Amino acid sequence: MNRPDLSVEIAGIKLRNPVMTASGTFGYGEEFAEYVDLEQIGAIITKGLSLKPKAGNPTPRIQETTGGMLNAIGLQNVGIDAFLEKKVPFLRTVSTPAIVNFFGNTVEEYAELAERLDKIPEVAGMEINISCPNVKHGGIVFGTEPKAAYSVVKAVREATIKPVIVKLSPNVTDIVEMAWACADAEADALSLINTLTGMAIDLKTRRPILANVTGGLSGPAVKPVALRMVWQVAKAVKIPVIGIGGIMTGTDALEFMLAGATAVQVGTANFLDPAASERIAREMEQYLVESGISDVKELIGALQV
Amino acid sequence: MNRPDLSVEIAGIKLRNPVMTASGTFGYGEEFAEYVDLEQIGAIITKGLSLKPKAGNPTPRIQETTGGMLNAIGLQNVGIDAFLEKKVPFLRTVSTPAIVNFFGNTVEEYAELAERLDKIPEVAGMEINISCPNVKHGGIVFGTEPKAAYSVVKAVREATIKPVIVKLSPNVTDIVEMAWACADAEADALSLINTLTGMAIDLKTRRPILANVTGGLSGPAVKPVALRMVWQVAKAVKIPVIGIGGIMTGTDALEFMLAGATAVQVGTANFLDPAASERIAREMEQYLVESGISDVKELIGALQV
Amino acid sequence: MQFRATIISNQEVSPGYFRMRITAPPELAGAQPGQFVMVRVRDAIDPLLRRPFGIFDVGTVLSEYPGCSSATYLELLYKVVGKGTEALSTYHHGDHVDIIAPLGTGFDLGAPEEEKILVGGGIGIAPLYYLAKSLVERSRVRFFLGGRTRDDILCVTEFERLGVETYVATDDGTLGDRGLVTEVMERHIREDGRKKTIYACGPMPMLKAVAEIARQTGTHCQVSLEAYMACGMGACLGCVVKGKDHADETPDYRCVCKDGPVFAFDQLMWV
Amino acid sequence: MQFRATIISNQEVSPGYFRMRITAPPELAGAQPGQFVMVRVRDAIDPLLRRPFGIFDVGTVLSEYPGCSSATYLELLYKVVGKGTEALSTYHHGDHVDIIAPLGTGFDLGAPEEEKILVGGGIGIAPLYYLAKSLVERSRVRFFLGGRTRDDILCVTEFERLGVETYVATDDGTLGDRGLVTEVMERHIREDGRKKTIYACGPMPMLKAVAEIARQTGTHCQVSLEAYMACGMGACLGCVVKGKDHADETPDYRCVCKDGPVFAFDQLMWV
Ligand SMILES: Cc1cc2nc3c(=O)[nH]c(=O)nc-3n(C[C@H](O)[C@H](O)[C@H](O)COP(=O)(O)OP(=O)(O)OC[C@H]3O[C@@H](n4cnc5c(N)ncnc54)[C@H](O)[C@@H]3O)c2cc1C
Ligand SMILES: Cc1cc2nc3c(=O)[nH]c(=O)nc-3n(C[C@H](O)[C@H](O)[C@H](O)COP(=O)(O)OP(=O)(O)OC[C@H]3O[C@@H](n4cnc5c(N)ncnc54)[C@H](O)[C@@H]3O)c2cc1C
Ligand SMILES: Cc1cc2nc3c(=O)[nH]c(=O)nc-3n(C[C@H](O)[C@H](O)[C@H](O)COP(=O)(O)O)c2cc1C
Ligand SMILES: Cc1cc2nc3c(=O)[nH]c(=O)nc-3n(C[C@H](O)[C@H](O)[C@H](O)COP(=O)(O)O)c2cc1C
Ligand code: FES
Ligand code: FES
Repeated sequence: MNRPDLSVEIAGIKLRNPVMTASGTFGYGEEFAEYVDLEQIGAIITKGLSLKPKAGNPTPRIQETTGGMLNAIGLQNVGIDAFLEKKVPFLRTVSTPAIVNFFGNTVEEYAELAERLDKIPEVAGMEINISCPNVKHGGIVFGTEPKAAYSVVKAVREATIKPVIVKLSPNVTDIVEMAWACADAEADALSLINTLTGMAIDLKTRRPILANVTGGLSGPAVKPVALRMVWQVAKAVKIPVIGIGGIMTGTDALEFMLAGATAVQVGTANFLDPAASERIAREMEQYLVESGISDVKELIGALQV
Repeated sequence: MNRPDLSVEIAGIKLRNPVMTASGTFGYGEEFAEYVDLEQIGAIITKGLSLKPKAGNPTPRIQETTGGMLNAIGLQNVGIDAFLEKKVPFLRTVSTPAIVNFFGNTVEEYAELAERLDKIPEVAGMEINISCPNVKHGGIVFGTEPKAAYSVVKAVREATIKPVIVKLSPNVTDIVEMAWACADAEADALSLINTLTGMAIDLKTRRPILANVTGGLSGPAVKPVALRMVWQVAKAVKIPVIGIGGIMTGTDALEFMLAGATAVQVGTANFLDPAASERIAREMEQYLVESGISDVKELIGALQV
Repeated sequence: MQFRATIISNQEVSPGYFRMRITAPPELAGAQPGQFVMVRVRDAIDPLLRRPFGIFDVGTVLSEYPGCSSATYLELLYKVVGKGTEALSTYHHGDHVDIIAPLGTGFDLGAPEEEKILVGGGIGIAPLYYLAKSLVERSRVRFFLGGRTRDDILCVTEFERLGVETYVATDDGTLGDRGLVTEVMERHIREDGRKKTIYACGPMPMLKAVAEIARQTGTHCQVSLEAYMACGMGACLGCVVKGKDHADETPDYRCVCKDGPVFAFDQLMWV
Repeated sequence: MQFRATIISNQEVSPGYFRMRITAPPELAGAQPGQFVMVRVRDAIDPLLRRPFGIFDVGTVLSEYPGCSSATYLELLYKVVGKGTEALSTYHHGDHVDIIAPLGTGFDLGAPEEEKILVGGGIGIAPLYYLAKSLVERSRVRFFLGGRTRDDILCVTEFERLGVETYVATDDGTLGDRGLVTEVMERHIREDGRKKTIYACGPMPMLKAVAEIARQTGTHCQVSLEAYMACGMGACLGCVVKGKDHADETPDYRCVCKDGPVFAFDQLMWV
């Protein structure tokens, strides 16, 4: 048999295979170059970016939990100027598409970031993180209110002709309603899930373990929730969906594709196994070979319910 | 040092210690009598009860996940008549308070159940499960809509003078809003969390593993989410809160108390260790002894943020 | 009963199949054939839930196992299929596992004068050896054993040593007859008109075929079922099967863990 | 570099402290003192994240370890504090662990003519032995070692065997002087006016005291820090500490895993 076709396309971005690296877990790609052949993965999604450099939260920022981890990095990043100057040059050396994840505190900030990134040829697409407090609306998170999400996505949409992926927060009653709002605002694709809000406590000190008190839960512990949400959203919208949450193996990734994902992102797994993204792509290929499937796209949404 | 005081009170129900068994994971108490000294735990919460016997979902109904499990039992139960006839006699033989968990498909069903249980002396209190589809309102779950929750709790409140605990679903954007609605309707206490909705897929068969497609995630995997929600709710309401979610050890239980819980419930842990509830109560006592704390109530909400 | 058992031996008896002998309290010698045990494979959270296994054998050895107050042992026969059984297969003499046993309702030994027909498919023989041991003292026992290939045919000599007449069939003919073990058994039942009881354990399609033969020939038949289990004690309702009178309005669900795993075939709904 | 290491030995050297020798690829012999490794304690998901450990020693043995292509070894010295280190302590000769190494930025060996002052608190001596080995070839080295009790004072003879002058202090006086090791060290620095470099590793309060002494006496000082880590390679930003110029608007965070774990004390914000 010929090698199976693992390529997929997300909003015009051609991926050699469906495995992307999740924002915040893979730095700017460069950090992992020693462990992963970056030419063997689908796309690199960079650490969440803001207009100005952001300090993030005090430490401790991470804590392991059963089957997962909490993080409260607080979106520390170098800001767009340093990103363009210091991080983009490396991304230029890799043929794998780079997708830039970003966030703002106001609709205007989102739009401004999109406008600036629109001009950068190395940026294949944008992933907008809407799990951030909306400063103008008393800190209500953009990602939990369909109207707020709509307005942010709309503003970004109007600021760029590059592909726009919206990353959804799972901390909502109705993920489908959020997905609809983003699709209505002409997002090209949706990615989900971001982290579930959680907390850890140290009995000895009687304090929260994270300096920020709460943090985002990721890793295999959240996979069932992620899989459910991807399935619900993929059924409901016409745009492609990218599955994220606890993916550790090729099997996990393929389960997300059955649930309706066109591609996947690997996050926490990069920490335990820095070569995880490449390995997962390889495991997917092996599965296709062993199952005699010539094209991974056959599996997208192929779940029999 | 004298033995520390582990007793707590929830809405007038006196518990010898804060450890209750979570509904649906401990049958009707009788099933565990061989493994647990039922006189050593705080309270027994029985399997979710409805007016009529309920068949529940087709099988498979359970699936292990990383650090947790999914269940889609579908609230199978014997119905109130059989409960009163066959299950209550055993509960009468135990001095530990029995709290009856129940649910309905309409506000009227909830009220009717409360009215009937109100007359049963063996019933120390009621825990109402509002994570159920509201048949009259197109299947929207009572537990995700504050107004619907309010009306159900209000109706139950008016139907009984026994303590009413409302069990909250974590599948909501704003758990505090739900807690407020229940407190406004004069619930005596809140318990949280019920399970997070999740899903598992079998790559080989390309089918969901659970016959019901989705199920509820429980176990240590969900503990960080549960702890966060208990903390948020306990800060926001004046009525006592019961912490549930992934409690496996005395340390886990005490962390929930620091977060603001007056008592806890042990669920999934009963399956791996049928003596878990008794063991957890003992581990809590040991901790108090070792830390020179004379009263467990000192720890309630003692988290320093 | 919940106890911490010490592993006496754990040997691969055929590729992917292990036989494990562990220490047990003396009370366990009273276990009924067909009852099962729940094993906590690790003290850790992965795997989280216990795993159910049939009782392959229970007995008492003459020599004391050192460091163990009782000379009663429990034997399991298991097939490696996933992470729980994989972990179990790495255990060595002297390691420990946490056990709950005996659980469930076992086989009814029936009238001694009737011939007993045991039908096992693959790992489905696990509960039949201890059953055979109990039956041979009182009744004539024939054992029909099927599997995909010769590697799936286990412990034949053990059964023969009990004085049980053993018939083997494999899908690929690598051992015994080629074909389904149920066909061989059916021939026997139809040819020999005397009253019999069938005891069957194996994959669902095999059990369905056995139940159908039992129905057609009017033979008593008990089947031992498998199901996903969380608690093993009738509390979680994860393991249910439909009883014969089941209807959605008037549910008749039976717990495999408590009402079973052994059921009279005519108590179940076979659709 | 990521590699699968075989455990050569794993011994409890003092109650709760283990010294583990594992196989390593030859390239690891070039590791810098002060660099660290990330250990995947189990292939399973519990514990999920890797655990960071300093490089206690790297070397090459003359005889080949059977079944291993290289004779380079890596040594870790670790204290059992939680589930990761507990699991590690159960490993035996021949078991395997997955390692990423060498990581981070190590110690600057400085000018040979300056005296080197090593200060270790408890398990904080872990990276100092390999450092001492590199330093003694070129410089005079004194080692100040503190701990709560005598059980927390490890490997003194190893250091002495290198030709390092060693001073011990314990909180309870069960070994060496009674009191804080920083006080003993401070006395030495103040009494002997020559230029020195301090290398310190240990609990935060000790490092703060050392940094304060370095500041007051104008001594060069490098500290090795600990932090919670997820990735170990500068990607997750979990492990940061505030650099000297840090302000919320113009963040100056340094990654302990990449910019450190060793920092010149005057590059950090000590509040
Ligand atoms: C009452 C009872 C008695 C049993 N006796 C034996 C025995 O004596 N010897 C033996 O080898 N096995 C027996 N089994 C089956 C055994 O419990 C499962 O093989 C085991 O739990 C698998 O665990 P795992 O972690 O290795 O596999 P997992 O990783 O949990 O699953 C691997 C595969 O096995 C399937 N599987 C897992 N659990 C079950 C189950 N309970 N029922 C059906 N399929 C399952 C899954 O669908 C999956 O495809 C028995 C089951 C029951 C209910
Ligand atoms: C660069 C670096 C080098 C290190 N070198 C060594 C070494 O050579 N020898 C050694 O014994 N230890 C060393 N440590 C500390 C070691 O990483 C932790 O002790 C270990 O990760 C604990 O894992 P655990 O699973 O046993 O404990 P856990 O169950 O994770 O935690 C147990 C307790 O230890 C504390 N703890 C856990 N991880 C850390 C951490 N990274 N920093 C501070 N406190 C922590 C927790 O707060 C908790 O109270 C080093 C740490 C770093 C960052
Ligand atoms: C340390 C860490 C940092 C993260 N930073 C970001 C970020 O900057 N922007 C974002 O959209 N998601 C961020 N995430 C979320 C991940 O991209 C991903 O959605 C989540 O971790 C779930 O996937 P996983 O279970 O595979 O880790 C971060 C996650 C982790 C663990
Ligand atoms: C098998 C199973 C059945 C359950 N049945 C009920 C139920 O009938 N009513 C209810 O309110 N909660 C039910 N729950 C939810 C538990 O009571 C508890 O809220 C949840 O499992 C989280 O706690 P845990 O992580 O300790 O298991 C069930 C949970 C499980 C695992
Ligand atoms: S396994 Fe829980 S009821 Fe049978
Ligand atoms: S541990 Fe991830 S950046 Fe340092």
